[in-house]
Amino acid sequence: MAFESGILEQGLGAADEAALHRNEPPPGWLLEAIGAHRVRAVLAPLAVLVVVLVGWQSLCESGAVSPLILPSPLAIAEAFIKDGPNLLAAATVTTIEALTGFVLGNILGFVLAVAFLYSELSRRTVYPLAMAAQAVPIVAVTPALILWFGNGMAPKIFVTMFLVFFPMLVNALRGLRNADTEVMELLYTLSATPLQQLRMVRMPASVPFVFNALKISACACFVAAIVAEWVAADRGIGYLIVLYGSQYRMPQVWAAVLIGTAISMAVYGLVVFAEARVAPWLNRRKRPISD
Amino acid sequence: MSSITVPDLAADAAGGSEPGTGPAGIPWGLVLPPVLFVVALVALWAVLSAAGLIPRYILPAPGAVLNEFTRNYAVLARHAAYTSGEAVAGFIIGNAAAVLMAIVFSYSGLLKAAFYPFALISRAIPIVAFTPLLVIVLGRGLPPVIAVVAIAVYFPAFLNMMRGLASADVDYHEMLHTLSASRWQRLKMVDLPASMPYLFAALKVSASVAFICAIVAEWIGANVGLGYLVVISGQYFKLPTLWAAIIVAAVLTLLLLALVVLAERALRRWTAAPGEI
Amino acid sequence: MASQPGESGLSIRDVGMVYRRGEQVTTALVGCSLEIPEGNWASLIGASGCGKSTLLRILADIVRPTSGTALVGGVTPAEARAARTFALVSQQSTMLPWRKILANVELGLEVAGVDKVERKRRAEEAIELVGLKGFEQAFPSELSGGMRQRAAIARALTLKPRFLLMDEPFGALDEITREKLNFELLRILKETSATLLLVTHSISEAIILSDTVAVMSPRPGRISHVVDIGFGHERTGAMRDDPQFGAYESELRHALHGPAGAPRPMATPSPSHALA
Amino acid sequence: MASQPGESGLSIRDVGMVYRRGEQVTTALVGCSLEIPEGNWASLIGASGCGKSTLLRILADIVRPTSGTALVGGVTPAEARAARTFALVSQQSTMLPWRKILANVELGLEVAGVDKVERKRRAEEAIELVGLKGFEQAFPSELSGGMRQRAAIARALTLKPRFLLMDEPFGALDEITREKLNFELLRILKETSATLLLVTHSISEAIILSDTVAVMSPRPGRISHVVDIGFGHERTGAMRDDPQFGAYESELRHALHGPAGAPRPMATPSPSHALA
Amino acid sequence: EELTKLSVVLGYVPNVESFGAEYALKQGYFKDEGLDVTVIPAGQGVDQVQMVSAGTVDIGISNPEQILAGVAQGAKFKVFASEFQKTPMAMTCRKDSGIEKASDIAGKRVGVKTPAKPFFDLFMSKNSIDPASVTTTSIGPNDISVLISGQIDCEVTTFAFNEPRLIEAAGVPVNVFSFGDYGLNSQVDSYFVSDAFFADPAKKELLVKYLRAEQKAWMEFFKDPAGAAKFMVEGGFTDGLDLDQQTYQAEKQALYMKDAFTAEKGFMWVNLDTWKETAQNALASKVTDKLIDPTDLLSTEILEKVAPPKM
Ligand SMILES: Nc1ncnc2c1ncn2[C@@H]1O[C@H](COP(=O)(O)OP(=O)(O)OP(=O)(O)O)[C@@H](O)[C@H]1O
Ligand SMILES: Nc1ncnc2c1ncn2[C@@H]1O[C@H](COP(=O)(O)OP(=O)(O)OP(=O)(O)O)[C@@H](O)[C@H]1O
Ligand SMILES: Cc1ncc(C[n+]2csc(CCO)c2C)c(N)n1
Ligand SMILES: [Mg+2]
Ligand SMILES: [Mg+2]
Repeated sequence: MAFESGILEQGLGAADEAALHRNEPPPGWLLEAIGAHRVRAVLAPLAVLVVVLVGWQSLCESGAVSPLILPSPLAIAEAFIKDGPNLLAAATVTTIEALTGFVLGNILGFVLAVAFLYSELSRRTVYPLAMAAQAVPIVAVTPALILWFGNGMAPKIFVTMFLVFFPMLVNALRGLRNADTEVMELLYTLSATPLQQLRMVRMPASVPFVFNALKISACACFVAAIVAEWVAADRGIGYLIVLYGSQYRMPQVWAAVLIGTAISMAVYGLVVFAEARVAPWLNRRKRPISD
Repeated sequence: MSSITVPDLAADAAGGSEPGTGPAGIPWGLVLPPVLFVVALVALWAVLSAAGLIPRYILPAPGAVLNEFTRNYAVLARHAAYTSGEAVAGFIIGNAAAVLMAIVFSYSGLLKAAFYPFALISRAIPIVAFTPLLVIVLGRGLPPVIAVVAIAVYFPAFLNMMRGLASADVDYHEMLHTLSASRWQRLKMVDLPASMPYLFAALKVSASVAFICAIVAEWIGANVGLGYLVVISGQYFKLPTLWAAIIVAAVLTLLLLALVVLAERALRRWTAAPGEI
Repeated sequence: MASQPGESGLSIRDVGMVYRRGEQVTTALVGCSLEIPEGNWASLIGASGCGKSTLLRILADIVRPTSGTALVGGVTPAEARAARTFALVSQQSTMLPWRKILANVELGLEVAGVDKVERKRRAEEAIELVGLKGFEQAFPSELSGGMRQRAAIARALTLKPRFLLMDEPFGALDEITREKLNFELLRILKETSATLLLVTHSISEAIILSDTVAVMSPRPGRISHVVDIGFGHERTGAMRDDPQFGAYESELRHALHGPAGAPRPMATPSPSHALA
Repeated sequence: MASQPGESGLSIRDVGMVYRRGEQVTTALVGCSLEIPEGNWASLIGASGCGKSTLLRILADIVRPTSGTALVGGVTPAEARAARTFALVSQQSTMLPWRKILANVELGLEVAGVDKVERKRRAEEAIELVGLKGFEQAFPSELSGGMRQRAAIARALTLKPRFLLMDEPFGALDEITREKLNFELLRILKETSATLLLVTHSISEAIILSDTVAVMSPRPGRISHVVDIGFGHERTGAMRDDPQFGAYESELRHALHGPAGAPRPMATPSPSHALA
Repeated sequence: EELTKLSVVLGYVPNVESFGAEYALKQGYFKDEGLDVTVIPAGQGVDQVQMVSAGTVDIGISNPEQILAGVAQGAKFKVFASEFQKTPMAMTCRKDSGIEKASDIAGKRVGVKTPAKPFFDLFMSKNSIDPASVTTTSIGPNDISVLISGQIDCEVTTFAFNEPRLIEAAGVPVNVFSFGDYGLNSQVDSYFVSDAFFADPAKKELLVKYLRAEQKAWMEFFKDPAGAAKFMVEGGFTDGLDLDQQTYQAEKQALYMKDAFTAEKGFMWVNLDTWKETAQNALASKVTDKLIDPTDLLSTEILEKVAPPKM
């Protein structure tokens, strides 16, 4: 068997060992492997999807589950068609809330991580507080938030931000500390400023962690916004879920859920794309040939 | 490590500088600042409340909340016990499943290709939509709440483990390769140890949301637990109870978080080299 | 002294290797051939970047050549690896940072499924041999560069492999430690009748440790010269005083520096192709 | 030739170093003293693990000695580091894996705030000097061991520092490349009047590159011998033929191997303290 | 003798509203009828309509609007009893907002719970209030602090005898507008089972036993509402109930449970006319897409067998 490092990025899928160890020079196998597993990366989940959908549809048609609980895929599709514009308008609102919270929360988390890295005092005092803040069941305080911020987008953005900043803080802090000792010593003897250390070593070293945090929140930010809307809103996907849910319009509920899911997957995809652009060395095998 | 001058290097490697421990072995450096901070915060809260700057319907005075703790501790403890059980069980189940799944995916390209997208999607679906289904399938009470927590919690560990299992230096892989190590040996000897920083970063994230998720889930489908207590005391406008429940939840979250941090330290002490990992 | 070339020794036949990454194409090896009969000791010398490590990594089944074939004990490197007939000491003296030295040295035996007591015994023996006694419980980061290198050698030695592939194993060692380990290695090779392929930058070390010294030309690497060393397998420090030793040394230096190269280069830079 | 010892050169006074981690206590240095006047070239030789790197890391302000003081150009290592008066080539030839070779070599200049065009020019010059032309756009992982080491040397050279601290910079290089770089280094040292402290395992390299060779005893390390090399600063490859060269060589070898040590050790293992 | 298992999901968290079931259970009235009843408390998010339709519970207690919505989505139910004759649903307004009658909300701020949104729209159209003249804002499912803080003038919906009491206890006097008085009456807390359950004569018999036992409990309630409140608060059913509010509710809710109709037909009787009104309203507010005829949905069969006291 060939040597296979198993270093593969999420979303791509592991390539065949056979495809990896070949008599060809690296780009050959790389292209081929990507080609091969691109196909598989599409076909395999598609197959699973088809099986799931067919099973789901027949389950619903058999009458074994109440339509008030689980609508059939076809009914959901129909709801999409019937209720499309409404869903899209709601999705726009939620997306704005989720993304604003996403951006603000991640900036806050990263900035805090950097501050904690350089200021012992800030870490000792603010980190426990950040943890405690994160520990507050934010959804339980949403009514209070609505008192403070009104019931527009602001409280939803706040909740989203609140749930997003912590994964970034923890991951970024770990990542920024993940810099190789030898490399840090090098920069140190070069008398690099903290900012240079940050830019040249710590940030690159933190990239895998930071992107993981972004991926975690790319999905979570929509869930957060929806849950916040669900407490009190008059627009957005969360609102539609509650309203339709209270009327047992399950196909519409699921259509709203799925549109939220689809958008957060798109954001996730964007993060993966950005990662490939920002940190090409992560998706490249460390030694192209040897693996 | 006092001889190291490169600032923070040793601490960095260890994942955080460990503040000095006092003579009694209590890490005062770690304990004191947050304690002082909390004390200051409570004092501020008390002063503002007394001055009437925080309306009672937003946040009751600390005295009222404190009174709630002394008067109503049995009720709080009962609900807290439920929520803790759910949160911890969900935390363990979710993270164990995540680690297992990441390992399976790192072994099988086909399984990964087939199910990876769904692992992602499952996180993107609002839990709210799941809950009626879970309540119907699992019945009311602990099981659906544990399921919600597990589902909500597994994702950070899953993502980070996918990354962590692939993070080991190629040199290590090459070495094990020439030793003709099995995949399992490679996992045990290289990939798992190398993925620990990733795992613990994820565990900290998920420890901090486990209770929140349990509370949201209770809100939807339970009649015990702190989430329920929050709802019902909100409904009956018993704000001291509500805030006492919130504080208990926060403290429990911090305890879980502290447990994760301690576990990480212990693991580092047993296995990790200074200046590495 | 050993069996037929290629049958059970190390065999490299017309091996070529091209590294490619996007635009960057590096031809590391072209038409390399070398036969090392089983039980023989061979060294590989050549300029930095000429492809020595690449050749070793091909034999160790880490990379597969772009063309040609490599055989280890008559089978492909992959098969040899599966059968655990060889051990590699890589140029980086790789240590798992989370394992103490003892556990790092034990690693090969642990992978091979040797039981706990036995592997501890063998690892301690090897650690003592390379002069690291007392550092069993230290982490790799607490060792000096040379000490780490010795730990990597110890790990390979615990395995008592049929084929020992070593990539500059003594590079970070001082002269005494180096020579001591040279002779320890010779003793073990004789004891176990192992076959050796050693990459080194020291011509004298190559002579001391080899039946055959192969010289590689600068990139793209090929085997340009093979010098047989007729000292037999009974070697002492005194062999250096043998006039034949000096002759081998100058022959090799000559081969290495090319027809134009002087045994001792001037202060003026030599043509850059000899370097790069 | 230069100013007063300790005033502006490198100065190590009664330095001791104890590494401690839990139970494990390693005394790396005891009462080390060494003065290298500014503009002088010095080498440090000694057994593996005797504390050479530790001494360099003390001067480079990476670790702080347990006792004694170290001065670089008359100021503490920390101040010297802040003033960027020295450059260190570490034993591991550290590269940032996400930077290509050019960017890695440019790193020191980038940190020092040299503008883009200038730093590219100087980096390319240094890359050419160490024979890595054509590999500017390769990633460190695509280089051979020796090539990475040369890239690390190039990075230090771009800085034209007052003090050059080098930890076995040529360890992974073949003889020719090594000698070529030895003389390039000498040329640069003369051009910039820099002070050199070099750790090496090659006695002849120490003689070729130094005014002073300090010999360290095995752990716990102390400076046991200092040999002044009287060759002046005009050096050629021919100096090896000077009978004085051989005399220095045997003096150093003697100093290194201790009173009991023979210049060439036997096949029998030398006492393990000399190794460990 | 073997007891027969039967489960019921309450309309809300256990409080005096569900005194009947809890007290019958406690006093063993169900057991006397040969039933082993499981009482499932409800609360936020628990949906009785979904649970009954999925078969996870036998009897559901819920609002007619929700039962009708479920039917509109394809579920098949039978309603066999109703707790309230007049809906306790109400709009609660701060006295200081000057709202004395429904039409006064023009120009005011009204906080509306999301599920009640269609309902409130219908309320405005039925009472000729221009929706544009009212500032509506959505509020959480159990949030009275917004009203207390003065951010809104009215809250929709509240129970007539629950939130208003709590709000006044917090120092804010209120006016309460019961929706029953505005053409939006419905029989809140109606008891229903799935059609299939009802079609099984053996199971139908269980409902008779169940209702008989509960009725017996309710008679105790009417004797001593304050005692009933005390029973609920101190019985350990749920934490967080307020004794003062529960006592108040117990006194008040009796007025919503008994009227001329029950005096004629009997306690807990289902009222087809009220249901017709509710079904019309459900359609008008688009909670259902079509008009549901409640005639087949309701059944007085159980009630007739139980023959509850006319009161
Ligand atoms: N970080 C550390 N922690 C503990 N002990 C250390 C550490 N670094 C070095 N040592 C110990 O200090 C001693 C000297 O190490 P040092 O690296 O200075 O040796 P050296 O002379 O450079 O050796 P070599 O020629 O092998 O590189 C060794 O015994 C080593 O084990
Ligand atoms: N992973 C890789 N990707 C691309 N090129 C590589 C890779 N590994 C080695 N090379 C190139 O192949 C050539 C030979 O490298 P190799 O490591 O075999 O040299 P070497 O003879 O071992 O040199 P040294 O003595 O310096 O270790 C070099 O030019 C190097 O740049
Ligand atoms: C005694 C009492 N029972 C139920 C509710 C809950 N509730 C208040 S309004 C409403 C209808 C939906 O908006 C519901 C179910 C309550 N607050 N008080
Ligand atoms: Mg090499
Ligand atoms: Mg060293």
